[in-house]
Amino acid sequence: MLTILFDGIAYGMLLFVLACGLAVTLGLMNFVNLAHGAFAMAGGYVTAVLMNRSGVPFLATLPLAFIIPAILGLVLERTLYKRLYTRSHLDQVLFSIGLVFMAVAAVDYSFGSQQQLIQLPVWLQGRIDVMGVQVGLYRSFIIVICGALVVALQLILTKTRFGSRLRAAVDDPRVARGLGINVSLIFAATFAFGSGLAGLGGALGAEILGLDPTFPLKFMIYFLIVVTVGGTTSITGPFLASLILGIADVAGKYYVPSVGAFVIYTLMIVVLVLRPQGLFERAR
Amino acid sequence: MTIALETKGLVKRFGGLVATDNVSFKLEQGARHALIGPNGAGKTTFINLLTGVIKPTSGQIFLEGQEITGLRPELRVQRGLARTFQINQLFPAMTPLETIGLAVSERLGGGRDWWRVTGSKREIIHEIVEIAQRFRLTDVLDERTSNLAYGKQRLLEIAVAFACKPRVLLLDEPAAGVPEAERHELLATVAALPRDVSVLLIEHDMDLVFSFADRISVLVNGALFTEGTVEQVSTDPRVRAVYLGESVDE
Amino acid sequence: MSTNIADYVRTTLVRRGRWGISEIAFWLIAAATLYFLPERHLILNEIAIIGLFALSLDLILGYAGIVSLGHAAFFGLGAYAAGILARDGIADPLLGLGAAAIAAAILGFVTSFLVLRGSDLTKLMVTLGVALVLGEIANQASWLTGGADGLQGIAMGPILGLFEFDIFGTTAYAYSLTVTFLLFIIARRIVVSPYGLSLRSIRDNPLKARAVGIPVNRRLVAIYTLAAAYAGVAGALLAQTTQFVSLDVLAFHRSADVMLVLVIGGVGYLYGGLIGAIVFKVLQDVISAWTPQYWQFWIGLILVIIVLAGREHLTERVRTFWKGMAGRSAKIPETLPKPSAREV
Amino acid sequence: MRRRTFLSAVGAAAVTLALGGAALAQETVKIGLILPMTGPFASTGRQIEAAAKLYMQQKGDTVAGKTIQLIVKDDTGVADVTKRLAQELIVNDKIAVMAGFGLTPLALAPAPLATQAKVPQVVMAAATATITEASPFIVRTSFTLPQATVPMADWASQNGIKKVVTLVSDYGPGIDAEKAFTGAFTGKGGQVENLRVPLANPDFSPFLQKVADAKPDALFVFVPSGIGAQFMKQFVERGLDKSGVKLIGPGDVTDDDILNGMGDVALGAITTQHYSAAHDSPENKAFVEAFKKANPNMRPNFMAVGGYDGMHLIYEGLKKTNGQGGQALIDAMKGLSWTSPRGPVSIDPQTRDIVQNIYVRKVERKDGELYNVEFATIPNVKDPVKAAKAN
Repeated sequence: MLTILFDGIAYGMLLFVLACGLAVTLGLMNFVNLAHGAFAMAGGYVTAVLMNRSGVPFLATLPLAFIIPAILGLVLERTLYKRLYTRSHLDQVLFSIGLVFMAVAAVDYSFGSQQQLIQLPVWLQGRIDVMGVQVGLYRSFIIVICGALVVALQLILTKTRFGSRLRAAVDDPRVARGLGINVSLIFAATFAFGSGLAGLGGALGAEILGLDPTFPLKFMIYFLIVVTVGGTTSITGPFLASLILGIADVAGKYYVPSVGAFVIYTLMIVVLVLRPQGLFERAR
Repeated sequence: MTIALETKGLVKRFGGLVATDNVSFKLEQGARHALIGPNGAGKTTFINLLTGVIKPTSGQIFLEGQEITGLRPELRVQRGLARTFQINQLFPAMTPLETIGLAVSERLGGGRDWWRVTGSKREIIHEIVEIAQRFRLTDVLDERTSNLAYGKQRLLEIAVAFACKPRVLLLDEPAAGVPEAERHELLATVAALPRDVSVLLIEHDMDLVFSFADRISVLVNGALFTEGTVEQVSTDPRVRAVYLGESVDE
Repeated sequence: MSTNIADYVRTTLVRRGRWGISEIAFWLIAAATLYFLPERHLILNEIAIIGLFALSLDLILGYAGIVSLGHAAFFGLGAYAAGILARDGIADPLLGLGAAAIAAAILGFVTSFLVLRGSDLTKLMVTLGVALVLGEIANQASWLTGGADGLQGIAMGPILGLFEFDIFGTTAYAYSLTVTFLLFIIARRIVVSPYGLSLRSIRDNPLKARAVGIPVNRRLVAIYTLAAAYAGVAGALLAQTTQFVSLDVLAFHRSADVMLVLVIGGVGYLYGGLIGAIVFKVLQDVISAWTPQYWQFWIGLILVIIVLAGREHLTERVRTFWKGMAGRSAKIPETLPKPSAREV
Repeated sequence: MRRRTFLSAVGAAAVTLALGGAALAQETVKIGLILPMTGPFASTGRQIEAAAKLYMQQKGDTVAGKTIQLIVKDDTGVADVTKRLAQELIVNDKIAVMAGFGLTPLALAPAPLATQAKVPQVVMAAATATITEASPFIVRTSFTLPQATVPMADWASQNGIKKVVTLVSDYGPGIDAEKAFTGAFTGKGGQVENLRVPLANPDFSPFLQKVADAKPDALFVFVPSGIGAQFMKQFVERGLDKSGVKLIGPGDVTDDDILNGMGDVALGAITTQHYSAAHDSPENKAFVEAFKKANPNMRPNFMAVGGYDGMHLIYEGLKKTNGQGGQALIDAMKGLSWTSPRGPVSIDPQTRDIVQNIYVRKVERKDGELYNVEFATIPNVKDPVKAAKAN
């Protein structure tokens, strides 16, 4: 019972790290970036390729799994995304889907279509017994890392100058510009950071979610669910949504396996019909 | 005199805030009535209550003696209560012709008609022409609404409400934002509205109020502060204190 | 003098209903392909079906402003309805179409109440959720649908008892094209009717539409139901002409593809879906024949370029070309009187 | 005017194409290879395509004096596309044989076409038992799930396993495997509990938790290759291997293509299947070596061998008919036997399904890489489902 809860939390945390960048781009720049999963995939492949072809240890690849997608995100934001902020959502969807297609085919071309597997270091394998609850070591690792990220994000947003500028830019870009805040720089930095987080999520998730060229398409729906259910105005919304989703998914499949797959979707529809702005948004 | 529109003890609370405080108000048949009040007095809330965009916490609304308190907005329009908006609410991708045609054909029950081509009914054409002429829109009928000059858009806003053939017309600051040059045309059009339509004008502009209205109600903090003829209200020192004093800096 | 304006008003309004030369040419060419491109009938059949499917999405997206990422729900339901009917011995294609339309319309009616509220993103996700749930149901109900193996044993009778489906896909294409054309005529009629006008007004500004006395929700429910029926028919056409239904008629990529098709072709003038279907399918066919592994890359690149080059600008051009041909001969009469100062 | 020129140009082009096609058809035999080359099942398509091309490269492209032309099409894993592509290939390209078919629905969708057009359909991957019954023109060179599964049940009951939990992907082949195993194992007095997971399922943990709760002697698993790796890892992560639950199943879960990447977690898994890259025979050594040389990042798996043997079957059939297709070709294919990289195989003349050895294998480390090492052989296994029907 507690094990299920634990697994659900780990899964939810992972979803959050993968999706929170999307929440930010959507909330901040009002940009529907369906290519978000492609950055996650980039992170996953960075880790897999470094480990399998160059023998770099798992932990050492993680910073790179953050940095490389972040740079990629920064470059794309400056060259392409930037031009599309003012366009309609349909344009953005079309554009980012196009990017996904290109990413899928390009990764397939470079690394093949098969699953990429990574070898966790021994100290992350297996499970231990914590007060009668069987706890997977790797999942604990994920929870610790992701938990730290959540706290760090929350602190950055609420306590730093960057955070207050970011919030100002979200609330009203025009006013923020009037206050002398370089909104375009903040957008770029945030986009890069979100892409980096996705990359880190992809690297951490490669072990549990699998990693192949179709990754961005396979998990796009999950990311979107997290973001719509959680709302986009805060970090806590998507975070709680991820947890609920993770736990509901795992518990649903455990207790009612025949309808397990319904749980997540039905939950989403109910939430969105009752609270169209998302579960944790104040009603307007 | 018969009463066109009446509210009894109308209250609207938003959480702890009382936006409309026990307003009992009468609009007489054929009246030219102005509702004034300082910013935040609750004028817009009041109009939203009348048109059904929001529901009152308590109280009742009557249109020509019939209660409409629980009625959906579109049904109130069909019963003859039309409004204009303070900020233009138009259909940017449609032409004035289509916009007016839409309002007319909806009123005549044509909106459920999905087979006939729009404009094939003679009576509709006739009415469109009449309204277009009344509101001086004949020269821009086939332009995209979003490309119209602001003054024309303002006229169209009123024209659409008028096309609903209202018994009561609520004008929410019709002249707001209209440049001085186009202002005269707009005011003349408003003044020329037929007398069988009762008009409630919500306005800041005192010149317009005094030239147009024959009765004035003053709303302060959501409650009716006073009501009377133009003469009475304009000389009321209390009104000057709460309202006119403020309007100086506008 | 006011008859002058009246004439002008009438011709301007009726103009939209008239068929332009380019429209007639479009359908003539489509009909001509029945004779001139015999070895392409199979893909043309698929194009006609996707075109109809995209047309149905255009009805709600282009004319009522409802975005949907779950339109495959109706497509798939129609496909299964027609397929199951045919498997169980009711082999008449037209009957199958009718049943599919009704089934999809019922689902459309019921689910329409879910998409009346909320932002675009909310609507996207709710419609997506409906399609995913339906996909799961179809997967679980394998006794009815054949589950993941697909629905087998569909044997279609001849259309109207006269035309057997052939292996060249000619009958299938003629059938799909005819159905698409007939439904197109109805859709075209609807969008220029007062009802269609009220839909456009709702898309533009629902608040104002209410203020004009339009029962907004009822109109949206009606068009959503109709579009669902159209999508159901498209699905039924696919089921009948391929005589096979598998779970991917309900899959997410189906909804996403139809959205791409429509957006490529342009939203809000009915031909967008048809043109988009031609462009998308032909591109996919040509590129994937050339590189079966990596065609997605080039499709993706084309999408990106289309957007960067200014899609809305491009489709606006196509659309005005289309409209320009649609009898925009009625110019404002020279003698149009300037409005007099006061006329009460 | 312009339109008329355009149309007549199109018409003329069509005529040229049709004539040209007919003229070529006498000299070439076309094989349409329809596979999922993109999407979630792309790796299946890649393996088969690589193997088929390897075969043609080794054996040349001339058979019975005719040139063999391979046309590869991507069906993206969507059944109605498979059907349309098959139809186009038959109608426009006048193919003699269609081959490939990565998944069960993809093989079933074009089956009526095979019957109608009398074009042999060589199934190189899809493994649901009933597929060959969908058309008398279908012949299979992969395997059927019951064929690989029933020997597993036999082995398990002979090796002291009493209680088994089955965990299968919820679709045709999965259910096939579940039924075959459950039937065979309970028939021998074993005890079985069934679990099904959705086909698209990113996380196995809730299901594995159920398995852990049930405390069986062994876990029988069937998931499509590709998902298998995730499964193996989570199996070990949950400590099920250490709590004494044996992992058994048909070989999909230890797919050779990615087995080495799974790492030590896969060690000790016992599977039954018809092909292992480590199969000890000269034919296989040559095959594996050539395959790896042509495709540096890949190791041939059971999909590849299905494609390789499928091409062999087509070649041999054409030799017998002197390049003729249709009924003659399918008749020629029936009863053919040869030594494949997987061992001796033949085509059952009654069912057109493949008859082959099934091997019991264990994942072990060999020369630094992980392989399915065969340690027992059940010779000449027919598909048990159709065998049962025949009796």
